Amino acid sequence: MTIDQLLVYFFGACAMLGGVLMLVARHPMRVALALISCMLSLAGIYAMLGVHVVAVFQVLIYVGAVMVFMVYVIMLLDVRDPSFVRRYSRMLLPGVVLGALLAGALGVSAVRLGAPAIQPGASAAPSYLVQPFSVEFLREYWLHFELTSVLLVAAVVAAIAIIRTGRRSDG
Amino acid sequence: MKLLTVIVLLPLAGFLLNGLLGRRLGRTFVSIVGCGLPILAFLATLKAVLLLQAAGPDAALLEVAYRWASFGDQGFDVAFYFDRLTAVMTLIITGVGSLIHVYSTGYMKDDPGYARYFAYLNLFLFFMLTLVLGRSLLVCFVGWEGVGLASYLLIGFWFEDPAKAAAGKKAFITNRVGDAGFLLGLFLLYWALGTVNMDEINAAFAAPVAPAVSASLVGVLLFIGATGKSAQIPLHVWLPDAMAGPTPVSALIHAATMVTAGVYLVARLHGIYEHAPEASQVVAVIGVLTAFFAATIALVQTDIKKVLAYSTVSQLGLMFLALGVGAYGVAVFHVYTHAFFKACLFLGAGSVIHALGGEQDIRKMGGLWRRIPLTFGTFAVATAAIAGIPPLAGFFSKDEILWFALASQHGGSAALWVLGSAASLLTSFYMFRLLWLTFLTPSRMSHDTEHHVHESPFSMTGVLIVLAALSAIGGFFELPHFLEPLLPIPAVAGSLEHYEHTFVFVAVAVALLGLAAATFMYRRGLARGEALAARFPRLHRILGGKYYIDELYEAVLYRPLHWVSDRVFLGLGDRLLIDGSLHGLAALTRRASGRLSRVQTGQLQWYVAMAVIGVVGCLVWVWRHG
Amino acid sequence: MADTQLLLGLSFVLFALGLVGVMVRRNALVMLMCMELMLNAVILALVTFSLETATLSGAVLVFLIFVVAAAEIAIAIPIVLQLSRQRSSLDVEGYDRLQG
Amino acid sequence: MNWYDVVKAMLPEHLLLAGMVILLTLEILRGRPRDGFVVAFLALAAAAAAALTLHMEGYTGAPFSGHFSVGPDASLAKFALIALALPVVLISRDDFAETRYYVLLLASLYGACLLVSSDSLPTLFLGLELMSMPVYALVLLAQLRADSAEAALKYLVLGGTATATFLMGVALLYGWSGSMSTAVFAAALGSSDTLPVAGVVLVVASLFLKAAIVPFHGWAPDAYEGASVPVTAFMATIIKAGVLFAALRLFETAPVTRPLVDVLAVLPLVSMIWGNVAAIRQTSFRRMIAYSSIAHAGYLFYALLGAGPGRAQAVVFYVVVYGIMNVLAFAVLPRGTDDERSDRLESLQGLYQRRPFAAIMLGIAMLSLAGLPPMPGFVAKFLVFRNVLAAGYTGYAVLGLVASYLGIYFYLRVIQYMFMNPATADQPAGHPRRLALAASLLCLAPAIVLTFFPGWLLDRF
Repeated sequence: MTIDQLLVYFFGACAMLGGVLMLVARHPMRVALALISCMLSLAGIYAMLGVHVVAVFQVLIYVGAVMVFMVYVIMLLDVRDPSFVRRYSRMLLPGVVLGALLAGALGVSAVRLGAPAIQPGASAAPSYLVQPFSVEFLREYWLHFELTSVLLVAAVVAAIAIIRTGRRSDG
Repeated sequence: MKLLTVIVLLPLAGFLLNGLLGRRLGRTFVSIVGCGLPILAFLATLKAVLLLQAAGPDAALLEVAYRWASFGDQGFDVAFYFDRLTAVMTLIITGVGSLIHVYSTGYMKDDPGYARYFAYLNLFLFFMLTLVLGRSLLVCFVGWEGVGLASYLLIGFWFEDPAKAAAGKKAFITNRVGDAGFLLGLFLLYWALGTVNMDEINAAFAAPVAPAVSASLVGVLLFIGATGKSAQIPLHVWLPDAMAGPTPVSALIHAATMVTAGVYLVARLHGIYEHAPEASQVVAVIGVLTAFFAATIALVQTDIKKVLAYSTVSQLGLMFLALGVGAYGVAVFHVYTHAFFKACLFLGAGSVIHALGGEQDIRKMGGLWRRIPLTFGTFAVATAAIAGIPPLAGFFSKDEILWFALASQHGGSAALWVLGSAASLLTSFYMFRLLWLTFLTPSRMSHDTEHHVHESPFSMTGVLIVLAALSAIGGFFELPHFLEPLLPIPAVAGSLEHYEHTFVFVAVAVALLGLAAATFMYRRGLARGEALAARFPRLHRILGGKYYIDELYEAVLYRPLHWVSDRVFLGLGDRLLIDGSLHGLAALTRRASGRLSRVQTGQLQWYVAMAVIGVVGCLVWVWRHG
Repeated sequence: MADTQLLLGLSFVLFALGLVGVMVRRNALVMLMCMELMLNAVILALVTFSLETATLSGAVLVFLIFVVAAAEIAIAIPIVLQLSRQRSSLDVEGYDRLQG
Repeated sequence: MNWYDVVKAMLPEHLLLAGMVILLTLEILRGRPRDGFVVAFLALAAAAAAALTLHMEGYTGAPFSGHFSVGPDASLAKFALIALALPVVLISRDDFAETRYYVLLLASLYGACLLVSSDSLPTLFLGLELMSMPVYALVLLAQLRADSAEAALKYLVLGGTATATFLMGVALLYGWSGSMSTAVFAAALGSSDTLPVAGVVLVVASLFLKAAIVPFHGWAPDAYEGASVPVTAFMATIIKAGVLFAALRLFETAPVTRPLVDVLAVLPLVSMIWGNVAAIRQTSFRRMIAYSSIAHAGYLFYALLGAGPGRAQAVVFYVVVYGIMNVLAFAVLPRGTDDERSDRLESLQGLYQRRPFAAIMLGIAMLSLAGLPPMPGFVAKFLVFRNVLAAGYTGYAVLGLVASYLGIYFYLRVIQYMFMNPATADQPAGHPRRLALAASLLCLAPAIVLTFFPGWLLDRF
């Protein structure tokens, strides 16, 4: 067992812990921190597996942009809220049971796969280094690249529209 | 020129004109369009009949209006098919239809919704013609649903009255049950034969290689459709309630034309039923039961239109009895005679109601013959016709039905004959009861009403006279023989061959017996028997004589029948089973609807949970069965 | 031994955890974060499969998911903000005026 | 790569995008407030014309091979989507003047168009997201309604869940095949391996979620009720159509085998019954339409049971007819100033006396949605059930037919309210509006054509 494998284990355990903490933590800020730790652990796994480009962007986009935004909003809304005290909805028990069932059902379908093991960092043809990946990405997938820009424009307009509507309904 | 298409489109033009412009253009215009176009359609039909006659006995006119759609390699045409069967139906629809339109100009004179009424009536004719002229079951089904819609609109015509709206809804829902059967049958036929053209369906079943679908199954499914439209047990409940609409509507839709659509359908698809003895058996049994039980109910009705409504149900039952024993032509014959006398009766009833200012209860009538003699005369002729008094129209068709019910080799039996004859006897009895109580007994009208009585205008009485004349002489036209190239007449059981004339006398005797009994009971009005028997029960039993007969009648005939019809049939059957199940079904769906609404709690988490249940359920199902 | 099964298992568990979070947590913001967790689980599955099948398209989809996740949050946060202003609460169980 | 192809194949999309860009520019330059409507309408009309031309021409092209391709069928579907949006835009003007609204509408349509011609799962995914995301915001934009933010959140959370589920399914399919082509899905349909089948189930579940099939339907009634009328019309028609076209794109002509058949038949069947039964007690028109749309989604997915070219024919015809009739209903719906009150079914009482044209149009829409002949809705149902029968699932066909008859009752109730019940005093006046009239005529014309000449559409397959 190499140190790489150990690290993948370790990060996997951390990610799992982060996920569980998200469900248990009372305050949204703690949930956000749990999520961030989970994401960072996942990024660690990707780095160990040699998928550097995903690891980099996981940190940059998810942790750097999305979660920072989230944390900012949480701080903005840091008021006493009943949902801080009673964190679970009525669906607690059925929800947990259903989640377990779902994980089980998905697991069953994958266990039967009988797939070959992957050697971390020793993967074959495609390169996940930033430069080759980017070249490949823009050569084959530039339609999607353009489409994401449309999507982002739409999202920005949507956000503006929502905020304007809210302002009007307040005033 | 596409003659058949023109026949169908003329009433549609009337609907569009009256519906869109009627309100602006005034009553004269509405009347001219509303009556003129059906009459034109009638004339066009006559021309088509002439063409058909020139072409030979089993010829047919076929006219493709246009290619409607093609599904895969198959084309669906809107095609019209005109053979002798269609000819008879079309003549009835346009002929009687036109007469009723003319009648309506008088009956609906003062109604604010005059234009709308005629628009709906024309719309009905359009759909009815589509139904009988359509070559494919699909076109037929369009008409089938369309007449239901038009009927719904016309029943609810005076929509201020919630009871009428409810009646319309009841008709609509009951018919849906039947339609589901129709559609299933249609799909099965299409699936098995790859065609829905009715002539080709008949041919396919006559072919030496049997189609890959059970004729009995299809037959029963289509018959379910027919029971809905033609008000047979157990889907008959809507028809009496449908009488809430204007009387000419009852005459046209709920007596002369639409309700016979089921009979037409079975006769048209006789190819299926000839090869489906089980389905035919079902048809015959349902038919005769309906005929008998509806007649018992009619015995105790006091609303003039309700009596006629139940009598319609009963007569339709006789038609299905004929269909069930393979005498398709005879059934159509009865459709034809029934159209005349039942239209005449309904319109006569309309004239009575018109004269009395809306009174419908026969217990509050009487003595009208002097006041409205024309109505009385025509009503009497039609009553005699429906009762089967020779030589009026009803005698011929009914006699043949009963004969084939007994003697047909295609499922005839003594039991069918007995029940059918009993229905016939009861028919004669309650129809003459109606005649006595309405017209002949001393007047029981209130003073106000009495003052009001007046004969109807000529537009109404003229129509009555025409219809009465047709009810009188219509039977001399040998319709089953005319239709024989299309609709074979079943073979008669050998042992009975020589008794046909004997049974004619039996039929006449039955009719006269009914007449005599009714005369005896109701000659002097309602009070007879009932009142006396109630006041001096012992005395009149001791005195015997005629009172004893009363008692006997009361004990043997009236009471059990009343009990059967009132308790068992109306009470248990109608109210509890049919109404109950309809209402029960409605209540059930409403309750189910409430339950389902409660699932929609507004809780986001619950919605997500439902979705997860779905995902997990699907995964597990697929995994378990993979 | 870090094989496909293990990573996939982790991915499924994280996915289920995210879904459970959406179902059981009352706070609207926490709910949104749990949705992000689900997307992360999918990314893990995609990366695993991309390595296993030695193709690039899985990793490409990951990038699209990044963008979509960002866009989703950009729309979701203003909606939650407005709701919290209207109802002065972040409690999702209280958002049940539309029902039936 | 051929630039000419890139421009031509994506012409409808480009025109929609051009509309968005112009609108955004106007927004930045602070143009007159009503400008949004005109530009959006023109962009839509141009895009519809472009799609129709491409279809007529029989143009086939794949500018981004393996990701995006156009054929006559795809162009026709795009035309249907864009043309359905035209009346929706017409009825939007009175509620929404801002350019933002129209940008979002066009963006959503852009996504729907992408779905139709996507060849790879990433394209499909982007199309789905681009289609649904702007609608989350559109739901919230209803100014007349206090609860629309709640509706938007519900829609967003369920939609986000659907996205994650879809992606998980895609990941499993990808892991099975190593490819992201849409053909993988059709191949997986025939596989008996657990991994691809699980992938198929997850993808189908996400489509069910977006199309509101029981038990994934929770969001639909709330979102439909909370949104404003034009947005509800948009969701009920174009979004549903887009999802179904996506399903069609995935299933192609591959036959569905057991055990997937049961999933694909039972849940839609339950939806038909559930939607039709739950609609009976509703008092809000939009909520009733929401339940009706749940039932209709059931019929639509039923069409996928049959294999071969009949599948596309049935789905497209059904979608078009259903869409036209729904938009027609919303176009003629009388609207007052008080949204919640004019949404109540009772406000339709005696509509025939007040506004006969609107009542007749609404009646036609209801009868057609109920599937009564000779309305085109009947043909649509006929096609669906014919397909199911042809695939040999007689039992499911019979059950579906019976379930479809449950639905007639509540459509009839609307007709009863309009034609049979007298008007009450306190009804919103609801004056006829010219644009809404134009929208209803725009729906009526194709409805008439499809009633009498359904072949006009059917023969195109």
